[in-house]
Amino acid sequence: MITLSHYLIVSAILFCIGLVGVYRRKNLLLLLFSTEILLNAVNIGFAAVSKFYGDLTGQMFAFFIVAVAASEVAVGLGLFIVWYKRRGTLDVDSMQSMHG
Amino acid sequence: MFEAIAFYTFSAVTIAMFTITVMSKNALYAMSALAAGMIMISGFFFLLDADFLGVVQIIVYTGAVMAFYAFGMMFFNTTRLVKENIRAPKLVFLLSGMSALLLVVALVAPIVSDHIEPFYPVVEGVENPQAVGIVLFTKYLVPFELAAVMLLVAMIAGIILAGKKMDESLTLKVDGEDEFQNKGSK
Amino acid sequence: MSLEQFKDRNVTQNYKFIPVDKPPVAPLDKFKQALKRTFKGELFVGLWVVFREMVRFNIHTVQYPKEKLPISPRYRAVHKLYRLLESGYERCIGCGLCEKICIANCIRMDTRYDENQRKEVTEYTINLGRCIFCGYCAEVCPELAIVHGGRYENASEQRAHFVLRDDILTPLDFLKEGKQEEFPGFGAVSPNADERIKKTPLAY
Amino acid sequence: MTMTEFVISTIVKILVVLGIFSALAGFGTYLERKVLAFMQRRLGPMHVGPYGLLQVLADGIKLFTKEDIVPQNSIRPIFMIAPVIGAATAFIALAAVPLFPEFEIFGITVHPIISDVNVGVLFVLGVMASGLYAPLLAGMASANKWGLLGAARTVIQLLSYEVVTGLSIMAPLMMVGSLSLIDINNYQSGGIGDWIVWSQPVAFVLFLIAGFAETNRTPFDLLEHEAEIVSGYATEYSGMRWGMFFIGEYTNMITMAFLASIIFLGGFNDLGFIPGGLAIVLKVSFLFFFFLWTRAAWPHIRPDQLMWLCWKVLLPLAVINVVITGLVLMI
Amino acid sequence: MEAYLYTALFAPLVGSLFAALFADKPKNLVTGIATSTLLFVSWISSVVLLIHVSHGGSVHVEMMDWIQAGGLSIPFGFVVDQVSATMMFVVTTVSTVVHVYSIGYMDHDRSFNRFFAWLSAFVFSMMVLVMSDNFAGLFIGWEGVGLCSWALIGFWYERDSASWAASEAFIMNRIADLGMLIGIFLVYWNFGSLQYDVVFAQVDAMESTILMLVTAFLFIGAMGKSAQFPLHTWLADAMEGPTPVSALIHAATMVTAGVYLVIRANPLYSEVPEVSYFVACLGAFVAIFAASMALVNRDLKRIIAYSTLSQLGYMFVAAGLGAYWIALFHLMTHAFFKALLFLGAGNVMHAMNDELDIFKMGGLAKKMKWTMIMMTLASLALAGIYPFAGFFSKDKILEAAFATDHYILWATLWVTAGLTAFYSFRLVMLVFFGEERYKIFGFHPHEAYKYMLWAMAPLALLAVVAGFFEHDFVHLVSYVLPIEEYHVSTGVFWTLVAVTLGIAITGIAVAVIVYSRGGFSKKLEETFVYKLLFNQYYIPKLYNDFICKPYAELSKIFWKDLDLKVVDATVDFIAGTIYKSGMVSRVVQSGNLSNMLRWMGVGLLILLIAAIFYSPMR
Repeated sequence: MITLSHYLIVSAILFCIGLVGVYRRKNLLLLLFSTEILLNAVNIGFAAVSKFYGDLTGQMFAFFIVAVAASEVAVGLGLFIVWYKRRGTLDVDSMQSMHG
Repeated sequence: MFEAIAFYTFSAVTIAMFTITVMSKNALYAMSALAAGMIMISGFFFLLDADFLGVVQIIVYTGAVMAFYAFGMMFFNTTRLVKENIRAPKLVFLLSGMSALLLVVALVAPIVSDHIEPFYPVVEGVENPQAVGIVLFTKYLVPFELAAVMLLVAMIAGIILAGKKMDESLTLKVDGEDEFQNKGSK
Repeated sequence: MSLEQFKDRNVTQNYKFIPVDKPPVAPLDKFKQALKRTFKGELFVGLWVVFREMVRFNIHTVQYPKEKLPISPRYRAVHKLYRLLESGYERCIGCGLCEKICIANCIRMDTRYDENQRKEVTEYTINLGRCIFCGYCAEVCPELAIVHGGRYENASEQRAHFVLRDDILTPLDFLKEGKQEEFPGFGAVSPNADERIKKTPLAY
Repeated sequence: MTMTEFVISTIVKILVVLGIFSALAGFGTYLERKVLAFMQRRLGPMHVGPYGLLQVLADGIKLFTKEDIVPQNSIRPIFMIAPVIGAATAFIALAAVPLFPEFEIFGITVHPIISDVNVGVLFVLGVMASGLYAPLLAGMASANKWGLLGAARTVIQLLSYEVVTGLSIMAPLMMVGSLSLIDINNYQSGGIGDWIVWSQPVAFVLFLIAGFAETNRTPFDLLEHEAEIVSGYATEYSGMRWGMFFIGEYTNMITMAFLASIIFLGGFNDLGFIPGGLAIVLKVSFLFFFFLWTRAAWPHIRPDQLMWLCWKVLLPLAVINVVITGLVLMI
Repeated sequence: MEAYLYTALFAPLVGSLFAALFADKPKNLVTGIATSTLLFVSWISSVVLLIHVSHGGSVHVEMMDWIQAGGLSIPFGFVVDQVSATMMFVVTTVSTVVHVYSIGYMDHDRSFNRFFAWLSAFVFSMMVLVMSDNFAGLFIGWEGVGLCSWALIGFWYERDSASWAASEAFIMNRIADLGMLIGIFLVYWNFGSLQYDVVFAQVDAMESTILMLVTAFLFIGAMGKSAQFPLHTWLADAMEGPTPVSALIHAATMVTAGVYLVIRANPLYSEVPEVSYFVACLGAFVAIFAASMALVNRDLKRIIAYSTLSQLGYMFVAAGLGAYWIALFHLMTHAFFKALLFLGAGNVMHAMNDELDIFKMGGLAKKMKWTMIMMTLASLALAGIYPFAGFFSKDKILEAAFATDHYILWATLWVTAGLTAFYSFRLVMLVFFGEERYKIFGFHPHEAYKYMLWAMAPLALLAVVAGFFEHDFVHLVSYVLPIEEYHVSTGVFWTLVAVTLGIAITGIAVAVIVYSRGGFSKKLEETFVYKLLFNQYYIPKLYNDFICKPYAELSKIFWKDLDLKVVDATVDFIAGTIYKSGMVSRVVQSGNLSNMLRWMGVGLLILLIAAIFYSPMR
């Protein structure tokens, strides 16, 4: 029998994979991919809690996360394209013009 | 039994796919793997009786968000391998591992307790989309509208950022208009 | 015809002027244009036309290998070498004009004097792989020996097949059966040639 | 029904659908060639078999036996998997479409739907939408400029028209009040007057237009527009991989025809003396024929016109339609 | 009736917003016509309301709650009783005329649309002021008209003088408004409400000191808006605005808001005779004070402005003597003939290419017959000649002053009446008759557009006949205002009339005779009195020397010593410290997103540990 813990553990593992990506990646696009993983991992957790406690709030939050992710992509990708047009690279290490 | 099979399959595939996304040097691999993982996550949602959420995941995440990424990637050189200067890789895994461990602890902790009361209990005999609709348009109406406005703003921002000179059509010009414009620009 | 006359020629021009509007620029105009085009029914006229054609089933296909269309005598396909009707000798006198004039450089001939001190053609090849079927050779030939035929199916797996003289020379038995017809096509003598030729005065 | 029966029946259904529709897709190409030929006063394929009927088989054999070429600079696994995605999503989408009314065979009641998801319409549309990965990945992986351009066109076209499809379908869904295709079908059970196309003509037209765009048919077949970008995303493909794109495309056409029939044209309800099963076959056939018909009749449009049409004409119309429907329903 | 009320109130607002849409666009005749039409609609509604309330009763609506905070409850309420209906009638009549007139007057102005936006906005504010049923609403309208007045005085903001005048008017009004606001606070503090009816019902129970304070502070506000001494300087300078603005705002409507306030608050003022007496005295003083300045001024519009000031003084005398209905009556008649006078002046200015010096005009009667006739009519009304409107109202004021035994006031006003007659006919004579001096300066005057003249016609008519409606008016306002009968014997009454008429006619006669002969001698201009009057009693100079300059000096001291040396130094010190610490710690900011993310991870880890160890679960 699959219980809530199963889902939560999967969720946590996926979140951890996303974290690895966020820490590890230097390419902005792939960094954003990793954040998508984080969001999706959380979504699984929300949906699971929603199911096992019979409460729709979790699903609602998952919806809003999806919406947020969609808008994040729209803006983020636009910024990336502008950045790439100017610099020809998406490497995080190349964006240090704001350093102190 | 089916649920268990499905769950473990989905878990394994998702984890594998996301690992590819995180570790691959090829952006296209990463993107494809991520898209595949998203589809698998919609599988989780179907398992969890959240049909509507599952479909939304497919349509919005897989159909739109990842397609956006792919479209964006066309602007970048995708066939070239991604060069990354990765420092202290062990630290990364240590940090992530610790976080994961603590997260699991933190997430499992409330399960021990049974103080949790459903806030919007699932009504028996109402299908998922309907139930979602009822909650979404009553309690969460304002956040819903806000999300809609945010999406609109994001869309406009995306268009403005990525598309410069989008209002000019290169093909619709009348002959001679080009010359005129060139003169004007000189 | 002088140049003036040429310019003055009274050609009735039945051209129909189709007014082409300027493409709309304003968004609203574009929208109106789209609406107009949508509801004007032009789209459905197109649908109707093709549907009508389908229902009429007026098929124009020629199922080629099974049926072939007759071709014009003026068609310039693979050459033929003719023989003299009476004696069966080749008409070619080996003058070499066709070889000279061939712009694709595809005609080769070899001649020698035979026992009668008459010029005899020993080798005559046309490389059909290079021939552009311009018709100069037939036009220049003084004896109507080389003409264009109507054979156009000259696909082959070997290049050597493109140059065989025997294929284009009228076979003897064919000649004897009287199947070699005088060539009415490109470069041939016109039917009323005799009437048009002035008698050479023999007076001098 | 026991679990085993369920599993077995589902597997049988899957196999039947897979077999029939792959064959239908092949047959579709034959039909397309024939219809186009007739409309252009030609005969079409005639030589292989009677009236060229076996042409499909010949093509199939040719495709299967052709050398599988993978370009050197392509990203190999993705290049190889892309056509599979195309065919697979097309069939998966078909899984949630009820094809015929229930019937009995060997004493077993058969529901001719592989999986009755209660969000059927959305599932079908979603999976069809994710079918865009096939051309997308194909184009991006094949290291070819035409391929990339074709893929880019695919993404913008499919993404844009997906919105129109969704919005145009919204109004009928609001009327029915359910996302299940079976419910939608049952809603129109009262004969020809009950067809949603009468109450939602605008939605129907929009859905058809968007359907054309989503299946990449003329007049929206820009992503394989030969005069401009050779063969688009499929430039580097050959053999069976190329064939799979086509199976996917034709299956998608059939799915679209099914969706349009079920949502707007009364589905598989009995139509007078015509039994439901036949009725839907007729409708689907007509819509499929319509796909071919337009290809013969209409020119295709430029990419900028495509986008213009989508965002400035179809989308507002769809939104207005939804709003008006909502108002009418409220009153 | 509520519909009419809302129509009357909001039609100008709609017009204003409509015109505002085109504010930065080139001239569009539609804005002028639309706003005028809407004002006409408003006028019709006002007339309907006036007829409705003329038989008693009033219309009272509460549109919505405006402020609901704790014990404070102020609704957006509007009342149309006999007083406000009269005011509405006056306001809409004059403003409709002025709108139509402005279409012609502003014909060539490039900010045509903006002008109508502000003009209609002004009318809306004035309507709010007049119709409000509480002090807060009145204050909103009060500030609204102030704002619109500021925008319209400074309408030609490219001119330094115009923007200076606008700011002057605004600042002076703010000084007075502070008094007004304090008055309103006092009202709320003591009466617990701002509704007129609630407040007036409690008047009897109040201590007289409180009432005195309240009335005094409210009167300060009225002084500012009605430009009474010593806050009178702005009105003359406000003539920098376009002439229709002067006609509408600075003659007929806005400046009378102060009088309206006193009339509206009559239950308060009638309880404190000391303040009322002060009001009357100040009014009388201003009447003669302004009239004396008008005697010698050379500026066409300023003369009329001073005359306005003088007439406002009359109104305050009437209000101060408790003859509120007379004040209101004079307000009404004055609005008609003074607006007419200004519009006529506008015609003259148009004809003279915006030249204002009356000594450069003369003999314009030939060119501008109708303007001359209308301005003469208006001047006759202003001078108080029978049977024109001014006679009836002004005579009543004099009668009231005499009857209540305020002989000094009466005498002052009597003299002022003579001065008024003199200066108004001085103006008419110098502008329209006598030597044609404009030719020297190369002007080519012409009559204004026909429709501008037609637009002025109603005002001319009203200026002539308004006085005959005295009894109807008394009947009308008797529902709200106390009507006092002044008992003077018939002989005294007729003597008074004769004396008053006499001095008015004398004034006219002197003006006509002197100026038809070419005016006074130049020597007169050398006298001290002339200089004093010409320089407006040196009051602007005094203000400048004794208020503005010391204030500037004080500001300078504060700026140099306090602000720079104490406040700035402190701030600079803090900033410097933070800046230095920032310099030290900026190394942390490597700007590398990856590093930041890792640090974020560390933070997350710490938070998670903290959450687990300090969770309430344990």
